[in-house]
Amino acid sequence: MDTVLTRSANKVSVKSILELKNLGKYFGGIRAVDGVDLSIREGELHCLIGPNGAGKSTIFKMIMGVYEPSVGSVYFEGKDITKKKNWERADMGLSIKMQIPGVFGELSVYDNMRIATQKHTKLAKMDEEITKLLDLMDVRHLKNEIVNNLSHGQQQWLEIAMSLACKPRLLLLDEPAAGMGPEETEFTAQLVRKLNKEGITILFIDHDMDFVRQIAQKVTVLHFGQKFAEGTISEIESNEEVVQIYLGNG
Amino acid sequence: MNTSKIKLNTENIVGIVMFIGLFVYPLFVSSYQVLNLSYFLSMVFLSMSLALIWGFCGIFSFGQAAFFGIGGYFYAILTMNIGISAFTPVGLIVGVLVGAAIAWVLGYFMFYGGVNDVFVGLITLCLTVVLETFMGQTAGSEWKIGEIGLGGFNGIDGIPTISFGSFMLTGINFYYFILFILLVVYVGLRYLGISKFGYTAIAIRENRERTKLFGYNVPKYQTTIFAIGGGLASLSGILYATWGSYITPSSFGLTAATLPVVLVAAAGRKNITASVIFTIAYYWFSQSLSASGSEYALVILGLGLVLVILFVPEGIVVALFKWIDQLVFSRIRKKPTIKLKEKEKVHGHSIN
Amino acid sequence: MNQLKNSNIFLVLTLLLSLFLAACSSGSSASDGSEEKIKLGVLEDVSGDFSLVGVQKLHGTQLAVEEINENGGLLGKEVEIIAPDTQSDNTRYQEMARKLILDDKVDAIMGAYSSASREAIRPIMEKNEMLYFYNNQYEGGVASKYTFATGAIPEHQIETLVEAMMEEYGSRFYTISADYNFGQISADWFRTIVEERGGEIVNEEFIPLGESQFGSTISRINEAKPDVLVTLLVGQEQSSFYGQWALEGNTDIPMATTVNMVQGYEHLRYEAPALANMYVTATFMEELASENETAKEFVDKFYEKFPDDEYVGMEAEAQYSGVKLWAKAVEQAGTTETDAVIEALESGITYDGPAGPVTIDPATHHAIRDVYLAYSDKEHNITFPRKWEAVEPYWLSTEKGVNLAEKDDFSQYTPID
Amino acid sequence: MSIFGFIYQYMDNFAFLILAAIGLAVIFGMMGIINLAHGEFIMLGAYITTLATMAGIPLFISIALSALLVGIYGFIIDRLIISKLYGRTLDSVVATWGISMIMAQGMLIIFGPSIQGVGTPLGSLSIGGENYSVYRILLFVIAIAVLGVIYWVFMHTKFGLQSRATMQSQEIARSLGVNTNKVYSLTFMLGAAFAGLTGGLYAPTMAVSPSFGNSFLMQSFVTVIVGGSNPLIGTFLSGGVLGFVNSALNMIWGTFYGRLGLLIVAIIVIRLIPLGFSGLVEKKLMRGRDA
Repeated sequence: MDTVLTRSANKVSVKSILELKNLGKYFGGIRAVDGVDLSIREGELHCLIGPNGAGKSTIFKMIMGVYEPSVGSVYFEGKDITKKKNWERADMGLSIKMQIPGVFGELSVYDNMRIATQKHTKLAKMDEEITKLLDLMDVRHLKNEIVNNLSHGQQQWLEIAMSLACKPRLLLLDEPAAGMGPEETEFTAQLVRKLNKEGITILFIDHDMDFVRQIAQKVTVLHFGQKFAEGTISEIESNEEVVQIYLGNG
Repeated sequence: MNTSKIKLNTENIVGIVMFIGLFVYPLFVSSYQVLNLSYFLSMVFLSMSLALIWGFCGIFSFGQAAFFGIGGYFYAILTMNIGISAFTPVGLIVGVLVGAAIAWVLGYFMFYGGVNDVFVGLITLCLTVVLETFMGQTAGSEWKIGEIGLGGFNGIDGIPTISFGSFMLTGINFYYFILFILLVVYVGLRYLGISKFGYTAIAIRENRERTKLFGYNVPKYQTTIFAIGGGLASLSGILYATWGSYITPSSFGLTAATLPVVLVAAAGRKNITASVIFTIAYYWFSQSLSASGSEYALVILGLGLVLVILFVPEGIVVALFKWIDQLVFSRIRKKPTIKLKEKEKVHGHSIN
Repeated sequence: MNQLKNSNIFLVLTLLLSLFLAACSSGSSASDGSEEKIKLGVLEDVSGDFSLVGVQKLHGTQLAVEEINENGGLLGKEVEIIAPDTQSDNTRYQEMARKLILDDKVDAIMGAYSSASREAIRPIMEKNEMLYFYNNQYEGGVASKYTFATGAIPEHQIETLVEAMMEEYGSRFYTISADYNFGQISADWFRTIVEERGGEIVNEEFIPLGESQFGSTISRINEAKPDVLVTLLVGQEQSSFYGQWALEGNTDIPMATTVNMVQGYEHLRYEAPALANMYVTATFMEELASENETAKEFVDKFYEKFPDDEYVGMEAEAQYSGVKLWAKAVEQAGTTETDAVIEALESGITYDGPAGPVTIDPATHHAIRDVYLAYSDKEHNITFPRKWEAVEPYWLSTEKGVNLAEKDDFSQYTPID
Repeated sequence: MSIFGFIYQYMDNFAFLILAAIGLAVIFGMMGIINLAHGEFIMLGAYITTLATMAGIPLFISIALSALLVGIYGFIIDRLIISKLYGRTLDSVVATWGISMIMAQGMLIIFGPSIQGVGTPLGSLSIGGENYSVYRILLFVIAIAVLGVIYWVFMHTKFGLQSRATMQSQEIARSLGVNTNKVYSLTFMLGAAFAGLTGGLYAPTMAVSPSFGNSFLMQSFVTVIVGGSNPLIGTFLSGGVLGFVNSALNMIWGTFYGRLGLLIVAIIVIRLIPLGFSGLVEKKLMRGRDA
């Protein structure tokens, strides 16, 4: 897959959609996130990488309002949302696919989609919207299946479809391809690119460098809760220190 | 799946048959049995209120008995002070609203403060016992609201029946009145299950934190559902108070607080029809045992509950529904699980 | 997996069904060919908190009815008891009262132990014009056309007790009572009567039902140093007071009560000296057998029929005499029709009970009875230092102007209305 | 009331709350199971002590026997019923409710509504003209000793280590080779044994009947609610605070307000610190765990 081609197809504006300023989260004496500054521009496809425990998921949770930051603030489209409730953030256009699938396992695929969709779409158009999103993920045939019976990959796609139903302008994907086989990973990569092309800014976390290479335009490396490096994928891969602390470990 | 159509399944058939049965029941039995069933039906609202908040929305509450008692006492004090029978329907409505309002305030206090899960159960349990303790000691003549003494442990007697003008709701009229409200509430709750609001409640039950991230103001929904539940429990209390012309603090007791939980859990908490059926069956069964004078009544009831929870943890009525569904309807409808197995092979990533 | 689950459900269902059938079969067998019988409904607690007294009372009824049937029944018909278990639950009382009246169509109903249960069913009796006997010691004051109370009331117990205690010990009284209607109204009675006689209530404490820890109450009593301690405690939990009092209290202060020993036989259930130095006014208690030949006869008959029972208390006798009074009135009226039986009962009917004559006072529907003062010493030996004969239930008629023989009434009066 | 009188009341209340709650606290804290039959376990202990003493066994041996037998009984109940419900808090509510019905009514059927009681031993102590029951002072000492035993069991035995691990995370404990089901069984047994001990200890001071356990139920629940999930720290702190609230209100306004005060404190505590006192303490002491 030609990564250069996909990158050039996107329009990245200079306006930043999300800004983290000196964001920190302390659990007792442990600094899970320690003063991170980050700026995501509108239309970007940005990846956060870093070893386990670097604080990536914690940052996601602070962006969504699941955790309250110990210090610092979060700006979304220029507005300070640090004190906003999580549902208010969702209404503003922030959406997430969590690391451990945040789907409703006991319910059917349709019911999952309905929960995500009905808040943001008129009831009359809801079924149409659900069908559209399920088609996009290629899981329409599973509409009446109970989610717990789905494969891990199918659950991940379902959750992406659900987060899309919230009509996000910024989509956070926490390890979207985790636990997928090569075929499925490929499908997911295409999907992410497609969504980005449609104008959704995407910030994602992943460990699989092949996957990151396929889709990320910009990469931020976190280490011990701090920003370690930032740049294009080739810049990062040529950074010796990054290779040492992270990529080297494979 | 089209959720807005009534599906042909055991639950719906049983629901319809049950209501037809309840409508024609008085034609075949004595006036005593009608009166008796009126009592069971009044208690059904209490179970439904818990099935709503717990079964639908995942709010575990021991406090439905508190709202039940509040409704009964409020209705008694209000209508007896005013003393005009034409006022009783207003008392009924205001009583339900007051129950809902108090539940709303309590819900606001809990859900916006981040109290959830088993802690809601504990806080409501304490509150219920506080009410019992308090009302139990109001035997003294200084405890009066208006003209009506609270009566302590003996409770309040001579609570007026509901009447529309000169039309008194006694005997068979009372029965059909309750049945009518029951039908309305039942259909309402069943509809709720497929409504936008109901889906939100289900989402909150399944995963509260995740639901927030889809843009739902979860505490608001929880508070609203809790208030509706409080209103329903209050309705139950009022109907009970008019049935026996009587309400006492024991309706707030530890036993009264736990019984709805036990009934709804044993029936299958996610299913309204199940709690309706099981509540009626339980009251009928326990009354028959009591009437037999058998000292083994409570042992048999306790044993039944333990067996149910051990062997059919999803609830006995729900399990029965599923069983009959499988037995009868699986031959009519094709099984979707077969399709899944094929798909799983393609992706090769089954989680089990 | 599904197979297994299905068989489980089936198993549970079968079990439940068989349990149910087993439980019901005993209840439903009695209904055939019963037109020939006279039915007596009995509402007593066989299970739950009050079963300690409830079982005694049920047995009292069974003994009386058995004797009636052995002597040829009533009006030539056999008397049948229908006795559901009210489980110490007031709602159950209401359900079962309705069932007895509307479904079983009984001729009269006896029963209820606590005032709360009586007040739960009394309106049902009145509404359905059902003859009702409340054979139980209580706080007094019920004036109802359909209700007859054969047990002891404040005129029997409190006036006599205050009189005896003031003569013997002094005039400063301290009352502790169960915090509900019986306790509140009885405490009011004590206050009214003590003050009438020039005494003083130094303190009045109401203990929540179900309380079992009395440390602070005891230290308050010790501090107040009353001449007499009145204990009106109710229920199993509250009776824990005595053991605690024996250790921490000033046991020179005599206790006076209207409920203990005579109902729950605490003097037998607790190791001495928990109830040492306690006085109770009784219309009957098992120990009267040593004083009184008819009492001995009754107690012997009782234990012959119910050898496993532990005590024959005041309420067992009240219930027994209540049944006998009703039977006598039915014979006199020649019918079980309610109004006729009430008329017979209002004719000044009398029955020679185990502890002396029990006479219905027509004006108040309460009983004229003999009262004994019982005393428990350090070894819990019971003696009867005093007896009052034919104490009349005068209060309702003289103070409140009630005359049920002349004018219907359906209310409960209290001393401080 | 004298100062010593108040201290005595406080000790009395403290002991009652601790002993009432400890069995429930162990089971709730370590297993997440709300044992509604707790009162009946206590009642069973009281019956065993009373019957054993009547049969001529010395009182203190009878009490130990209560703890032992109720512990074994708890183990059987766990194997038969509770073990099928691990991790299902709310189902366990229904099951234990059923068990409590069976036990209370079963006891009524077997022994009747009441049995003859045992007198309180050890007599009384006279200080400043007031009598104090020596046995009640002993109960206070025993309550403290029980807390000590729990400290020792959970901090210094292999079972304690395993159960603490299981309490933190059942999955991790299991992956480390802990037989969590066995830990749960033993925990339930321990909780039941404490309930039996409480029943035995209070049997000589109270009326023994099938409803014996009801006297403890409200206090035990309130203490556990206020204490939170750590049976040691939670029960100790909550017994201390509630004991004071109860004694003070009781002394000033009487028994009813003492009882009402307990419940109101409980409601306030759940609202302000839902995890109870032990949650608060753990947060302060062991920061960083929730990361």
